[in-house]
Amino acid sequence: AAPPLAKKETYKVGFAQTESNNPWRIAQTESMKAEAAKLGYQLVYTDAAGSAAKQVADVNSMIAQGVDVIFLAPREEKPLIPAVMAAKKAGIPVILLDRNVDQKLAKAGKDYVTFIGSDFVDEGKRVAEWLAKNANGKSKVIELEGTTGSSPANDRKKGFDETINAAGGFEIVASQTGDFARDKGRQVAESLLQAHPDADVIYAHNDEMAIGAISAIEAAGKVPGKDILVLSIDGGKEAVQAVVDGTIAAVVECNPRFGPKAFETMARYAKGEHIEPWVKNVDKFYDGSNAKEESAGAY
Amino acid sequence: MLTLIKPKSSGDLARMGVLLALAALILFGALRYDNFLSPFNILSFLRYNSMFTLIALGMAFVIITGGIDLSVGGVAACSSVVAAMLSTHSWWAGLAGGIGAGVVAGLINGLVVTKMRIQPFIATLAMMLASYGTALLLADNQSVSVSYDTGFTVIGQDDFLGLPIPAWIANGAYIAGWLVLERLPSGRHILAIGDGEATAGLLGLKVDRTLTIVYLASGALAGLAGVILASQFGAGQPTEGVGWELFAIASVVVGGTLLTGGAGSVGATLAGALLLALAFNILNFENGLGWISLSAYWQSVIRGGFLLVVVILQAKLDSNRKVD
Amino acid sequence: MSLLLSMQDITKSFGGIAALQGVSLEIREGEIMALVGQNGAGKSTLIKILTGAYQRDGGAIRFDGNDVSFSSPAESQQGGIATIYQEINLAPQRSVAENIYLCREPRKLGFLDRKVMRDGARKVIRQFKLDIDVDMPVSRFSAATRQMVAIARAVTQDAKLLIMDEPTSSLDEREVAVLFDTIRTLQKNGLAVLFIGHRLDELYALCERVTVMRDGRTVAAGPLAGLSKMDLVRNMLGRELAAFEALGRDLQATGERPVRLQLDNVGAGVRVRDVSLSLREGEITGLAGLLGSGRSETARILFGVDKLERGNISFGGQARHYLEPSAAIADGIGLVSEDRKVDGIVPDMSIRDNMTLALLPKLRKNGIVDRRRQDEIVVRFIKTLGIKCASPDQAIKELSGGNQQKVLLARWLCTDPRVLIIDEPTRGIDIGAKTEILKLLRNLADDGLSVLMISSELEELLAAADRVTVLSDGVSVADLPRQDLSEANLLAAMAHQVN
Amino acid sequence: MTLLDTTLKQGSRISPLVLISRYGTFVAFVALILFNIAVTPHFLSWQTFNVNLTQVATIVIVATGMTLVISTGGIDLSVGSLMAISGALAPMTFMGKLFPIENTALAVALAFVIPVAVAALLGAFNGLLVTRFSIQPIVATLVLFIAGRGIAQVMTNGNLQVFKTPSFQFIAMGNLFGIPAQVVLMLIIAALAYALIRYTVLGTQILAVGGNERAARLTGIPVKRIKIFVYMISGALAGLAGLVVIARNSASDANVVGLGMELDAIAAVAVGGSLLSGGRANIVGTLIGALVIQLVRYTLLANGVPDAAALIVKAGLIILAVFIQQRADKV
Ligand SMILES: Nc1ncnc2c1ncn2[C@@H]1O[C@H](COP(=O)(O)OP(=O)(O)OP(=O)(O)O)[C@@H](O)[C@H]1O
Ligand SMILES: Nc1ncnc2c1ncn2[C@@H]1O[C@H](COP(=O)(O)OP(=O)(O)OP(=O)(O)O)[C@@H](O)[C@H]1O
Ligand SMILES: [Mg+2]
Ligand SMILES: [Mg+2]
Repeated sequence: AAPPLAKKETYKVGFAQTESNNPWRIAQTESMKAEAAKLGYQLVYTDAAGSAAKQVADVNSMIAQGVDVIFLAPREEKPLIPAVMAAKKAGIPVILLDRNVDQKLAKAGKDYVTFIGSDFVDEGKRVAEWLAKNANGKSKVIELEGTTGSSPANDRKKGFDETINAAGGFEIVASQTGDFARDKGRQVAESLLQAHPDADVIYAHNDEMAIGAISAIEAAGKVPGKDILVLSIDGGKEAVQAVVDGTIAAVVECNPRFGPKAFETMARYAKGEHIEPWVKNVDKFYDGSNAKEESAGAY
Repeated sequence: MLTLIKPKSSGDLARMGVLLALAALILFGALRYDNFLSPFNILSFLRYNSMFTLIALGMAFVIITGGIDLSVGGVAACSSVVAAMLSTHSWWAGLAGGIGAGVVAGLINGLVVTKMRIQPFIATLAMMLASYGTALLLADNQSVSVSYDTGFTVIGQDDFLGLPIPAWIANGAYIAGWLVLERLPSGRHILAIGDGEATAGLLGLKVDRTLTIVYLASGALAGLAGVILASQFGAGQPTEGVGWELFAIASVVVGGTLLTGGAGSVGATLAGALLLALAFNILNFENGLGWISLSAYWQSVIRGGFLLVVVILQAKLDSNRKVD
Repeated sequence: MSLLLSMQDITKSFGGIAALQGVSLEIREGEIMALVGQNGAGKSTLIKILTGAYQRDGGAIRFDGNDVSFSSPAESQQGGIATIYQEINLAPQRSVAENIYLCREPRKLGFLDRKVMRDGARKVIRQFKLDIDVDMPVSRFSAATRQMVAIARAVTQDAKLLIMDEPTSSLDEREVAVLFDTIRTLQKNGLAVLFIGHRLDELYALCERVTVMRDGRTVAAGPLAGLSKMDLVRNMLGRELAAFEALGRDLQATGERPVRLQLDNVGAGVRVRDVSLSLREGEITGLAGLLGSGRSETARILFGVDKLERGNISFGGQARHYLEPSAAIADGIGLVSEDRKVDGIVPDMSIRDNMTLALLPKLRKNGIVDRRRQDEIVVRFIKTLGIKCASPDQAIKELSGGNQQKVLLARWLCTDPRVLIIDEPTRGIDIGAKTEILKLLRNLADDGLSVLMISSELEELLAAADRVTVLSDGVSVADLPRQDLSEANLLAAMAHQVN
Repeated sequence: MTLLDTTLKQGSRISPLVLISRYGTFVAFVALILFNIAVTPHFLSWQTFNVNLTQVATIVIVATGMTLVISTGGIDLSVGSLMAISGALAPMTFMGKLFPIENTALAVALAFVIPVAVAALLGAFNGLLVTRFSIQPIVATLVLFIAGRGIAQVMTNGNLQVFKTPSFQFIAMGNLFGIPAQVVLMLIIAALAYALIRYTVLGTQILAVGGNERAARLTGIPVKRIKIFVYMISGALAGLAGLVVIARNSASDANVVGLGMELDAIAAVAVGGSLLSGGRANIVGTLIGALVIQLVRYTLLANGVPDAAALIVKAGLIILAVFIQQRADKV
């Protein structure tokens, strides 16, 4: 079983973040810090700057410093296994945030406490399902992928592609990476819209690229929401507002505010409760039908 | 490393400076943080940073010839994928495959530089792109799991006589590198080429062949780092290695080697790499103290500032450089 | 004696411009052959082709009984040819010992045998009567010392043929004598030598036969013994040489002139200890001394390159402390430095830009270079100095050594300076042009220019200088006016011991 | 003195050989265009032309400064980070976060001046490290490469700044005579740099510093001042490019503005035929070099080459373009 956690007044908690180069990660870090401060815990925070290897080293330095528990947002499924195992060996419980590790190599409840997060594949799937229902004859899709090789990019692509192909009648005319960034997403969209003037749907793996795509569509003299449907994942404030404005057709939420749930789970574990292997985040879905009412709740 | 002991020129003095800074930083950490000198921290520090010391060694040789190798990070990533894929056959297939991939990349670098006469910066920049591309293609955009059954993970994860195996590997490489540079005639040739390729050619050196071998060696060391990467973290990682080249370049320079070539020290490069790596480790510990919770942003500002201080000190010590 | 080397009908062109158009050269075993010709005649190109540094366009080479076509200097070195190229080629940051043994390092069990290397190097260096630390990087030494190291490297190479491209251009007579002794000893052991040089006396002293080149062709070859200097020069130039007249002025006849630039007890570092000298309006002042006596470094201090640590400099009676060359230039001082490759040319730049580099700020019209005036000046100096080039836009690195030197001279002449310091003014310049250049300096001096001429050639000093200051070991030990100038006096002063 | 006749060619300064060498990169460029016309769907359209020009504008602006730095024998890795800093500063200025400004016109004007000035100062700081402390350019500029983005992130706390300020965004969204403003800006900057190198004293002095620094000093050229100047220009141009990027996106994200720009810019300079060792500055070449890189990117995207394969193709094309360029140079 995973190492136990003693019940204490206050804790020294480690949070190994994978990177801080996008609004989503920044919101996640903020949420963790705020919650730790609220509870009066000491937070040891590291940033792996996008390197799985460095993240393992970061976790090791937390182990060396003798933290009580480690929150780990693993950069990747497989390379973080050694970190999980090292913590287990050192008797420090690990709680995974937003991405899981390879289930063949490590198991929740045995090697680490649990995984808290959404399902990236499912997010892509929900976008595709919405599109299949609300396409209104639109069928030619440009897909703006996240950073090549990253797991959200792979999973969001997998979920979407499989579902939309199964639905039939749709064609993904181009699928290229926009690096999860607004500027790159815009440039790629600009180019792809030139090469595929007949495209009428753009599916972006995150809000930033979707907003970039909107400006590319406008520059090409077309109207987002009318000529071209834009779909996105993340559901931040700006994107939800865009849904209200009609420029984005639909967006799946992927809420970065992990703080409350993470520390609550930790408290439950300290009390000795059994923790389910996957603490699922419930993600909202915004489209024209509900965006206005729900926009206040977007992060 | 023996050359470090008696300062002969101001260059040696600069190298002594690195050692002093290293010692000061260790002392600082030991006094300030609990568990800083704990065996766990030391061992995991060595295990992880062996990869960087390896590529810094290759980089030192390339820089001594007056070149530069920007491809080391990409090559390491690509090698880690190759190693992971081959590790299912046997541990040595993974090892040989990873190094082999590095050798191929290094050889291509060398040939493009010497035969096509393309500047090292551009040649190796292109190789960086190409090796990431190859890694992603081979790995199908995902990490590739290594085999846990063939003993491949022993290379990166196990210890031997109390020291992590990667640290042994790095030690071996440094001793070999030191012998080549300081004790073999080819070391003199590498240095002379860095002094000026055209001149070296007129002096009768086989410039092209030596340069090709140096780039090949840098590739092989990056390949070895890739093998350790795959073995230590249990996966070949096609997107790892970003920025490693800058770390390696900074290590070499902090070690007192001039980017203009013609001079340099293997031992001081090791000290330079350890110094920079230690700065990361210390930042993590500082965060753990909880006085100031440094955001990632402040960390990069501090790292930049640290580099600045080190190179300015270096420049001050190496007064020789100002003369001309 | 049998033929060691035979080059037949060698041709070579650079970018469509012919440098060699049918050159032939034959050297017998164990003989010393002189190769002479004007600047740009193609001598250096010929030997670079022989040693594989360049590839020939046509012709045949036989060496030591085989048809050869070396593809790199490394190959020719292994084939038995040791070469000293015109621009000193050593690895600057490597030590003297390492440079001497580069590529044939003594080994023990495959490892470098440093002791053997160091001892060997010391022995060779001592043989050349140098007293330097063989563990020091060669960049620490003066051009002359480096030249000696390059020679030492070449003569210890155990070759069949030794090629020397102007090895003596930066040496003084003492070292030349040492060098010639060494060459003669080696010749006794069967070594053949190809010697390129512009100083006729040296050629006659050393060589047995001569090959004359002109315009990329061989125009004559034969024994040197019967050939008069006049005939040799006529062959070289294709015309008669103007008589080498005495150019210096007798100061008693012309009277004392006002001092323009004065150095009083100047010193810096250990090389320049106590130098006093004065440059007067309209005079050529020679600066003589042995290798390492501190002449070049005095010039560098005077010009603001190195820092003045002791003593005073005054210009036109006012105290000066030049911290940068630009300050000295502002006073109308110019310096043609000793090492043209390192301190002189900007290799990739055109002749035009190289020549006008110091003048440029004055060619500015609304921030823009006045091309018309620039062209006018460049063309004028190419003509007056007889610079052999394809066009003013040619990169200077493509010029022959002597022609590069002329461009550098023009660089300062075109600024219309008031003081001109020239460190080895005729280094590498052929005999025809040399007289012309000395005459030109004379004329400029007569128009009021002050010249400081640092030279290792006594002949040149005797001919052109109005007075000579002699340095020994960083101290000015004598100041000889024209009427006291003689070879014996100069040599006596140069050998003066200070402590 | 009648030595050999010196044939002086005057007036006809551009020999055919020089022309061919200039065409080295140009040949690659034309080949790419022809390839695209044949293969890429919908390539020949005004809008495609527009997209490519606007996308290349920032690379050209930065690469122009980089060309100057490289021609002195240096290199500037900090350009991307300086873009991020200026990109972070501008919205802070016109949104009044730095200090309150009542007058919008003034605020927008300051939003141009302050960020560019700060970037220029940081560039001068690079130059100071290189000259005053004799730190090698790669390492000297590595300091700001690492720390600079951090500074921008600290200033904004990593947060995105979103805005809609048409007067400010004119440099990226506006049109002058039907040409996008950023393209006009790019052309003006390239033309100025070209004139600087070709016609001015300073230009020649810059090349002399890169060609032989010791010789340059001995001819009275203020070597240190010139070096500081080129780093400053490089910084200022990077700052300007940063403004273009954020104006185009209506948002400033310190995490990504200018990310990887240093490599694009250096590649453009190299493909354009300037030696990285200094002494040469081919501004037209840099312009074409940047266009080649942009077209390669467009070609790969438009033809659906997956990212991984695109990296390999891009690598090969860079090598090929530089190789062709050098071949042509040797003729
Ligand atoms: N790399 C080159 N590119 C173009 N032209 C060259 C090159 N090297 C030499 N030349 C030309 O070839 C001719 C012969 O030059 P070379 O250096 O052989 O003359 P030289 O006889 O050695 O003269 P000097 O006595 O001045 O050293 C010159 O006109 C020179 O400009
Ligand atoms: N005994 C020596 N033999 C050879 N070189 C020496 C000796 N002593 C000093 N040097 C070198 O001479 C240089 C200083 O001489 P400097 O060049 O100023 O004098 P110089 O009289 O102009 O000599 P040169 O004729 O070589 O130019 C130094 O670089 C030093 O390394
Ligand atoms: Mg010559
Ligand atoms: Mg001298």
